Amino acid sequence: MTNHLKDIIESLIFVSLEPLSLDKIKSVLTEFSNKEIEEAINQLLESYSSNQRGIQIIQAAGGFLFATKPGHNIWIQRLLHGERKNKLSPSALETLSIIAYHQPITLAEISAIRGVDSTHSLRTLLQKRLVKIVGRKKAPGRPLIYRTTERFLAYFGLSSLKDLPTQEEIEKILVEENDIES
Amino acid sequence: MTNHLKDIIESLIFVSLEPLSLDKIKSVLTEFSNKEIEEAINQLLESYSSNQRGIQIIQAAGGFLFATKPGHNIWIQRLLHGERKNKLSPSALETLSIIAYHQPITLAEISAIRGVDSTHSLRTLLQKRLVKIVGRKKAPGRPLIYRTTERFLAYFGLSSLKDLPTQEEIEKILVEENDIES
Amino acid sequence: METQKSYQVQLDVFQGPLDLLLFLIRKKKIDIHDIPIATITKEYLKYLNNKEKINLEREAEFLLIATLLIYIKSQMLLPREKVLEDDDDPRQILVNRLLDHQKIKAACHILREKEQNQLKIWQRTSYPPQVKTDEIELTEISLFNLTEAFFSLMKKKQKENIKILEGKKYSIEDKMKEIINILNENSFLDFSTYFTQQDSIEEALISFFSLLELIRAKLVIAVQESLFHPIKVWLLEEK
Repeated sequence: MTNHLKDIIESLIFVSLEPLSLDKIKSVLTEFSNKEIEEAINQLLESYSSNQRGIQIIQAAGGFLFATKPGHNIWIQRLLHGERKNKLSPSALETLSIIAYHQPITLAEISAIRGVDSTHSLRTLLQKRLVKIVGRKKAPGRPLIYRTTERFLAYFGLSSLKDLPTQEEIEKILVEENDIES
Repeated sequence: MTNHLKDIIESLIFVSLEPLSLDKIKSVLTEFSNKEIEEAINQLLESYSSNQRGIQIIQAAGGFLFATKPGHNIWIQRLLHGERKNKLSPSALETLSIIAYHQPITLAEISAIRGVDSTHSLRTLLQKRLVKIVGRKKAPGRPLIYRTTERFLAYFGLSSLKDLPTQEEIEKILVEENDIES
Repeated sequence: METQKSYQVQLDVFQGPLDLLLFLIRKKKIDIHDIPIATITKEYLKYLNNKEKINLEREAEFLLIATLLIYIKSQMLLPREKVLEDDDDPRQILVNRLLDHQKIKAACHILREKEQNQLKIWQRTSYPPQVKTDEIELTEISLFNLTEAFFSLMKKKQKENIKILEGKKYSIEDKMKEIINILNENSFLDFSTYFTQQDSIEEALISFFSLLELIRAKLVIAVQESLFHPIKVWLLEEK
């Protein structure tokens, strides 16, 4: 029975275009206990990691999602007619990480931190739906305030905002950079 | 190597937007001989049919494609149905935006602006309680008039309708985009 | 690393004035906490001078930091009665900004690596053909999507309706006859095509109301196979 449940969950993750959360799986599979579901998911993840396969189940933005493996990128691009996924421009990335760490934040605050007007970068991020407007700040002028989206997490393969580079990781990079210079 | 090839083909079938034909696979995997490819496909099909799985590869419409198993339909329907209930379709979003900026407004006026009959979208919005009926217009036919709800404000994180981004604010973002294109 | 680049790099390679400042500090192997303001101000101005023309709009921020540097320098030159506290030290503001900026740069570096890994893996962008969905779903809707949808539609409308025929009056009755005539000649009418052929918003509105009238009178029926499919209008056969 649990084995069968594993298959059901596999098909649910498969038909989902967005990361499928554990809560969502539980809400669909009302016939099964939470324990049964969690066990089945573990079995499923186990079977994907232990067998050599062309596709994998990844965990991002708080859910499970099917995706290809990095090594097959060249052939997939060939199949999809050279379609490539473009990386973010340096200024868009800088703006995005400021929003990620300082959210909720206004455009003026972003520009102040960066020392440059960031309208253009913000527009790119809004259009890519990596950030969203979440309201207005209770301050003079009532400026719009921004946050990162679920899509932002999925874009970088993060499970939650807690997965953002930590202070320690950042310090490590800074130390490495200093080492290179001296 | 053939084993690896099986995985590549699996990922190609996975990302393909239509049933992937044998010819197409061969045209993408130019590094491999026809024989190698055919063998790998057989291995792949074999591995799916011999193991109990939630998903399968089937041959249809002149190509290979992934499909879920019919037995899982009840749960898949439950999942997809639930997802549909939670999200706004592009046409519902468009309709909502017209109501937000033009309220109070009638169905006929919404449909005229959109160029398509908006009954369906409006019903969705009423069901989601994002818009409400506030009375009838003093005009021939006395059509119903609609407004956005408190829930609409909460959904978009607004404290009042005055907080909706203004034409100027959005145009600052959209107009610059046109400048770049031209 | 940026430090390997020649001195003559363009301002464009820097994301902003803080980037340039950080570059100069690293180039001189200076500790951020202990910036020799005189030296670094000189370097910074020399750098700006190397640009033949300063694009005021683009580089105003670079000049702003230059001003700040000169201000700090002048403050340092003034004789003081007592040693400055950390909070009063004009350098401290700059140091804090630089430290924050440096952290963001490092975070970007890590995020860029994560992005590179993610770009190599692919997810499906639509359901496999097997699964039928009659609606394309939006993943996450923000206020921006909402307003963008509205203003894009308005813009499209403005472009479409440049022809305005003065003095021409449309009546619902005439329009109803016109629609019936079209339906008698053709098996059906594609409403969006018909709508876009109208000369003005007024005419389009009248057409729309006429159609609604015809539907209410059960003379025609409007059918949409599924969402986003064109609305087709058919003459109702009398039974």
